[in-house]
Amino acid sequence: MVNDKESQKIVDIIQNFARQSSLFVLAYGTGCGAIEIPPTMTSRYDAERFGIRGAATPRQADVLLITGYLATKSLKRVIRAYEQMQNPKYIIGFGSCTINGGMYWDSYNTINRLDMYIPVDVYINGCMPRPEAVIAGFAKLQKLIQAGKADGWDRYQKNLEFYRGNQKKIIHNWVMPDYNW
Amino acid sequence: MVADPILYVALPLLTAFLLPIIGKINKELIRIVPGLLFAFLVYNSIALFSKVSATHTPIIVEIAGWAPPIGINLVYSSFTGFIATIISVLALLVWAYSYKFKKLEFDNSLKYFVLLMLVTAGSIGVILTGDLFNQFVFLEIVALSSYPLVAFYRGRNGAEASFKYLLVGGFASLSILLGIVLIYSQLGTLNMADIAAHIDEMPRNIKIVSFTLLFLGFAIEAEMFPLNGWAPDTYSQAPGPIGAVFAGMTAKAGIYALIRMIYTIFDFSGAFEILLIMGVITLVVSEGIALRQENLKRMLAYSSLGQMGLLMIAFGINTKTAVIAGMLILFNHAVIKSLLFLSSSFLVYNSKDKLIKDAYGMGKKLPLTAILFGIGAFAIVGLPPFSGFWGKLYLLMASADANLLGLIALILAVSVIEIVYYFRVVNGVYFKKSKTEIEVHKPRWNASLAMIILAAAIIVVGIYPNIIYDYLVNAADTLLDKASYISHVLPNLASN
Amino acid sequence: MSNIIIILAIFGWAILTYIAFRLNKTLGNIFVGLIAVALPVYYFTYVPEDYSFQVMGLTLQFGFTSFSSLFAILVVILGALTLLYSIPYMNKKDRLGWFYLNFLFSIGGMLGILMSKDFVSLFIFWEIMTWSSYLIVIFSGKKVNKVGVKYMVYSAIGAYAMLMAIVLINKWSGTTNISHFFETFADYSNGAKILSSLLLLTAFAVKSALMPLHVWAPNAYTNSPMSYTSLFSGALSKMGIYGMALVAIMLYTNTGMKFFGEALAWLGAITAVLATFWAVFQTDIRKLLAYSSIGQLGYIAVGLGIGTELGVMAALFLALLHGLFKGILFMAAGAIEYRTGKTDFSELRGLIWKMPVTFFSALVAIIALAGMPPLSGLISKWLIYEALLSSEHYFLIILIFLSSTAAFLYCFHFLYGVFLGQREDDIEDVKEAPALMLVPMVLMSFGLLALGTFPGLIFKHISSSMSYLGFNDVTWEMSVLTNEWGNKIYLTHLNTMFMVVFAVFFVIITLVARKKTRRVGTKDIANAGEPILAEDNYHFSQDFYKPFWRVISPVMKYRIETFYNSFANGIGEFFQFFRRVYTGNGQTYALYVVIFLTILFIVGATLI
Amino acid sequence: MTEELMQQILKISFYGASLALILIGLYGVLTKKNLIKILLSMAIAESGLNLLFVAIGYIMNGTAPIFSTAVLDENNQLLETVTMVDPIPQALVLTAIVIGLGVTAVGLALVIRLYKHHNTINIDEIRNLKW
Amino acid sequence: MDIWKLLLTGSVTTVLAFVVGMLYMGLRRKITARVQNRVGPPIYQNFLDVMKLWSKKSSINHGFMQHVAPLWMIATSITTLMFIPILNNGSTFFTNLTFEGDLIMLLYLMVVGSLGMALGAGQTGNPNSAIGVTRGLTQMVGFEIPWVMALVALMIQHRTTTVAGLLDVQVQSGTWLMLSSPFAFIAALLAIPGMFRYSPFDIVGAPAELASGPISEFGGKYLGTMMTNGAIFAFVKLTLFVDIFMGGASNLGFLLLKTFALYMFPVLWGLVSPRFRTEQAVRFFWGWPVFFGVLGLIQAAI
Repeated sequence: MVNDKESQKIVDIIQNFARQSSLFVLAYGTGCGAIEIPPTMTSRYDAERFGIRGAATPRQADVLLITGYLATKSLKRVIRAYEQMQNPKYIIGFGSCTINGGMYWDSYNTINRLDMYIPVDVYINGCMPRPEAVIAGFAKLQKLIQAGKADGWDRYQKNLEFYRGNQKKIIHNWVMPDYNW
Repeated sequence: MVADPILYVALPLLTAFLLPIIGKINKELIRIVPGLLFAFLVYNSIALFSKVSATHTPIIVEIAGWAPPIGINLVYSSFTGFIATIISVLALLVWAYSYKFKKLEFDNSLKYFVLLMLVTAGSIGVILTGDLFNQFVFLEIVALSSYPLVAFYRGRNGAEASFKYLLVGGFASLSILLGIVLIYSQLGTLNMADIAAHIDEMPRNIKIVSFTLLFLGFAIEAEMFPLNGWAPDTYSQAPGPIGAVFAGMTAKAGIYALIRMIYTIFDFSGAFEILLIMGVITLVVSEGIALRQENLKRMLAYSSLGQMGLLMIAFGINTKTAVIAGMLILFNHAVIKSLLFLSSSFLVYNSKDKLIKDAYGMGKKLPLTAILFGIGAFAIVGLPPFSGFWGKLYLLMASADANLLGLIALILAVSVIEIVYYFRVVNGVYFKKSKTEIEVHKPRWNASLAMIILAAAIIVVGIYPNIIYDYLVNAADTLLDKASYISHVLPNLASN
Repeated sequence: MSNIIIILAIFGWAILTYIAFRLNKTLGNIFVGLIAVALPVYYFTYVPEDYSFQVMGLTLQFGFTSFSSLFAILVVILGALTLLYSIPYMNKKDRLGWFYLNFLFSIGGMLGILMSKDFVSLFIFWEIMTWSSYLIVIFSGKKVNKVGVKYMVYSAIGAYAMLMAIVLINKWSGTTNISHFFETFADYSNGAKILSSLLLLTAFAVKSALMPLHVWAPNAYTNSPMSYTSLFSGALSKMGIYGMALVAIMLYTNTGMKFFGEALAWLGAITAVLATFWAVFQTDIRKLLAYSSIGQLGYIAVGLGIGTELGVMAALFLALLHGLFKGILFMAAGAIEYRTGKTDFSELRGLIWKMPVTFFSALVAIIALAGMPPLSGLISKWLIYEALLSSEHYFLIILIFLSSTAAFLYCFHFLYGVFLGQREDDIEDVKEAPALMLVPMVLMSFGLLALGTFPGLIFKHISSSMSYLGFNDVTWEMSVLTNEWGNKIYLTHLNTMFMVVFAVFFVIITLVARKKTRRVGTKDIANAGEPILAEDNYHFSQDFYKPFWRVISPVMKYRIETFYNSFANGIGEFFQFFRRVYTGNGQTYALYVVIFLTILFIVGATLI
Repeated sequence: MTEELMQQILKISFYGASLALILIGLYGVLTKKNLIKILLSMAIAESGLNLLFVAIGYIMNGTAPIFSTAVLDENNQLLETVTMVDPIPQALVLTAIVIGLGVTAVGLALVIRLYKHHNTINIDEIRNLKW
Repeated sequence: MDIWKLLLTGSVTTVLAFVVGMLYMGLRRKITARVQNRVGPPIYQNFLDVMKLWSKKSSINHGFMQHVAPLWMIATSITTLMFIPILNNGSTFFTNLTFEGDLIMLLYLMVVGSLGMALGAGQTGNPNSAIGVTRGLTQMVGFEIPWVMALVALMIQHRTTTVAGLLDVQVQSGTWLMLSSPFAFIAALLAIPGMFRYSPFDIVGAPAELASGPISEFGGKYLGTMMTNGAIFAFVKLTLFVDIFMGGASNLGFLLLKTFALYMFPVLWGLVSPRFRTEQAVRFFWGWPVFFGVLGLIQAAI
């Protein structure tokens, strides 16, 4: 039955529906974008309507939210948190800084392109993006999940060497355990 | 071979005087002859004691053929015989222990053995004699030979202890003699049985005065608090084996004299209470003081005083059970305390101050001695299956029969104190590390044998006390039956 | 004759073992193994026969009663298992002969206590047991005075209380026969009743570490080798329970002196609560288990104190059970100590990876201790609560519940602190304990499991032994518990249900995403993205229950131990002062003589 | 009458003297600090005691208690009886004196030893062994 | 005892408990949202969460104990559920094992899950987990006391130790025990928030301090199992309380009504309270609740 493609498809649809309507967010408050998370979650914009709620630890989380510029020092933590999340897992890049470095484009200690290091599923641009934009980003992610296209976790595994190479360029003293699946 | 109570006294005295002459023949004989003598005394005891306990009648010896009350007599009953046996066996063991004892230099061993024989003769004499003045003389023999023994090592402290003993002992002899004089002035007789038979004829005042004086004198010898200031000093300064002699012989002689006076000679019922109360005070004070002693020998000495307190309590209760308990404690004290003194003197053999901490770490260096000391400690606090337990049990049973609940609690509380200080020492001997390096002196085989025999006696009696129980009952009966004592000593008086 | 022979044989064998160890270590170990096997075999096959003889005018009588044979089973089984366990555990140590000599002497002493039919022989064996256990407590040579002498002193206080009771009983009833004493107890005067029972109770309370007299226990349990502590806490302390059961039931319940029973129950409950609280804050596994033992013995005292049928049942069942699970736990602690050399929580962690069998034995024991289904602990707890409920002890039950809830705290502390948590590299060399150490633990774990579902196996014995105490011989079903109000628990249903659901979900959870389920190291944790370096360890071991300590510290500040110590010091100081009587001046002594003479004159003239 | 009175006076004076000696001895033992003086006091007390003992046995006009040939008449009847003092106290006193002598001798020997070690014979300063 | 019937009714009861518990938790989220002037998630949101967690493609554990911890909990919950009467009308359908256990056993059965959880949390090696467990155990010492006081009062007063027995008492007399034994009821009621670990007693999970405490290393199917268990266990606790104090329910409608009303108490309290510290929580439980518990015991004794 499992091998049956049709039924597998149905199962996939149901599972993807569950995935997209229940997003546990690990908000990684790296930069100024963290200030936009509280209004998004609380009464004014109430992201919980869409099943989006905070998760306390990476183990329970589905979405890693990189809120703003990522210092090279923080990259290690982000990678660590990302690798501890359970598949399937998604990353939302938050603000211009994650796309091209933004106003920190020439800073010596800020990375410019986030998706060189970890697979980003959705970018939300703006400096900073308003909560409306954040919710729009989540909606986009939900659509991708439902369509089965939010496959950053898969890419990460398949292109691990590429990502590792990039990561190790930034992080010189690499003391982290290997990604073990 | 002959066996006669007179030999107990006569032979050691004779040998003591002959020993210097014998020594001229062969110096080795100085050490051997006392052993032969003590062996003979043991044989004498066994022969006589089996006879007495078979017939249940005491053996009365009239010295020089003069019948009492005029002549001096020796009474070998199952009570006196029991103590005499203990003393003679102890004397033999002390001899075995002291044979080639390193600290007794060859020249000194003559003096030592002479004094030892005199003490033995004196102690047994005190116990066997039926004459009050004779008892005084024997006590003085004991005392006079004890003084040099205490100061035997010629150190400053030995002399000091000896002098204190002499001072207080002088009081004792004065007091006893005065008491005897008073009795003689009233009754004109010195025979105990005779005095006992005629004690009613004495005026009450003089009776009280003479009783008090005799009580004081004997109590000093029996180490009653507060008259025992000399005792810890002498115990701690005398040579090792002499501690055993003091605990096992001289103290026994003192307590015997006290008991005989209270039980047989006088008819004061209050005397028992005084003995009881003083026993309690002696027990509590001595054991309490022993609690924080730093000197091993002094600790054993205070413990010994405590045991004497127990003895006084036992004989102060004045029931048959109590007397049996007293006899048991007497036996235990003689055996166990001797073992403790004998073994402890090897534990602190080369130590100057005989401190407890000098004995630390001896468990490894002197395993046999240490275990014997441990057995002694276990036995003296009354743990079964060692013999100390039965004495304590019987004493408690006697106290219970006499409705002395507080006394039971007190004795037991004191036993707890005993446990504390004895077990500290045993633990220290086995587990603490010695801070100072003291050269170890191993006991010779004969010394070990003496101690092992004592330990074996403790264990055997502890496991199977029935082997002495019948003798104890006989002894108790004998002591309590005043009338039969008088009638045996003075058959004429009874027929009148 | 065969009764006393078993004890003499043990004593004799002890001496032989000692000699064997002096000759050759292997020979000695063979001797130990032989007695460990022979003891249960002989005990369960021989035909009991009474024996008596006269010593010192006292009659000593021996013979098992149905009640004491219940405890004898525990002693024999636990004794044999701890002996087996000792062989590898003690193998590295010196003076083994001495150790086993005392070990066997204490086993013999315990059996002697159980077969004594009169107080004097009871006392003799009691003391033999005490000093042999004392010698093992100080066996390690550490803290000999602080711990050993303290143990001996408290034991002596207890034993001497018993001795006092014995001589009083001997005086009142003319015999020291135990059953005669109980039969005639009703005829005693009130003072005699109170005095004798108080004394006996004190005696037994010391051994079973009831609250004001428990001070020796934690240190003594900690200081002796763990293989002996299993026996110490599991069986030796039960001798106190044995005596207490006799006293409590025979005296208080049967003669209507319920007040004492109540007092005993309250003492037991307070013991249970306070000891459990103390156990919660221990940082040494041995100490934790020691306090836990005290707490468990408190429960037993509660059961005995209320004295109803269920209560006594609970007490006896728990007494046996405690022997099993505390035996396992102390053995586990010993195994840990044997392999790592550490016993402090701050130094231990993650041993489940290296010692899984030990862990699962300990887990079984802990579940039983905590009273959770599906193990036998639940039954003992249930019996106690039902007994308290049906005898309407409103507040005792709350205390007991408080204690047993707080017990979860230390249960978790033990399991987590030792076996769980982050692994450290320093345990890489640690191996599972030797097989001979595991076998006793595993055997006892199976015992606990079996009793958890089929308590009827042992209820049969308990209820027949309770008929000796004067209760009706109630037949209990194999796995159904019934309380006095007719409410029932079907243990088979409960346990099967639990197991089945557990198994079903185990299959489900294991199969779902089976291939993608990975096991990662304990340092791979969600730590705010921060990787844990090899030299770091985030194991939680300090101030484990700090908040709880903040809550209850006002109560815990006051310790009876402080009072005892100052009392003992006071005695010492008093006599230290008194020592000055012996001034060392001969003249003073002469003065004493004169003063004494004067006083004697006065006393003599007035009194005589 | 006078004889009886004499006897009473004599007895009282004997007793009084011996008691005084004993008390003097006691006083000396308890107050003197010199070891030799203490020993001497003890000897004095002992003498007093011996005196008392003899005095008790003394009978007025008695002769020494020595057996001599009896004075008999022709019928072998005792012709006259001679009053003897009680012999036993005298015998005992002899023993007591010997004992006292021994004690004093040992005591003096000890004093010499003590002086050698302590360089003093003040009893207050010889207190090494205490408590 | 018909094993097949038990299998059937047991499954139905379990599913019922799961659904009701999930819906209650969804309602709680909804109500919370409304109180906070939000729209809130749909009430079936928790089903979606559980489904998502079960459909995770990978999950990790740190060892065997962590692997079995969630199912240890759920086994406990379901076993407990089997021993609790769902309805009081004597219908045989929901009987399960009701008459084969009693309250004392239930009290202990209910903490077995906590032990499994504690062991699993302990094995993860996350210090937050262990801290959370110690907090939870400490808190348990707090709230169990008034809770047990209330139960003891009722059990002794009515001379039965079974839930069914207490239900019978209420059915016979027609009054709920919360009315006849008000003090015991208040004590037990005050203990309820502690059992549910909602604010102000959410010290175990305490997201801002401990990163969700014991469960911080659980994800995927393990977390899903735990959420399932949470739903069932909430139902168990509510039903037990309703059975004991509120006369049970004669049909499922009443059951839902009563349990929901009861459930609102910790939920609404939680909405308006900040978090206690651990020692404050214990002191709270040992304050007024114990006082009322003592009053309840006195009432029962009289």
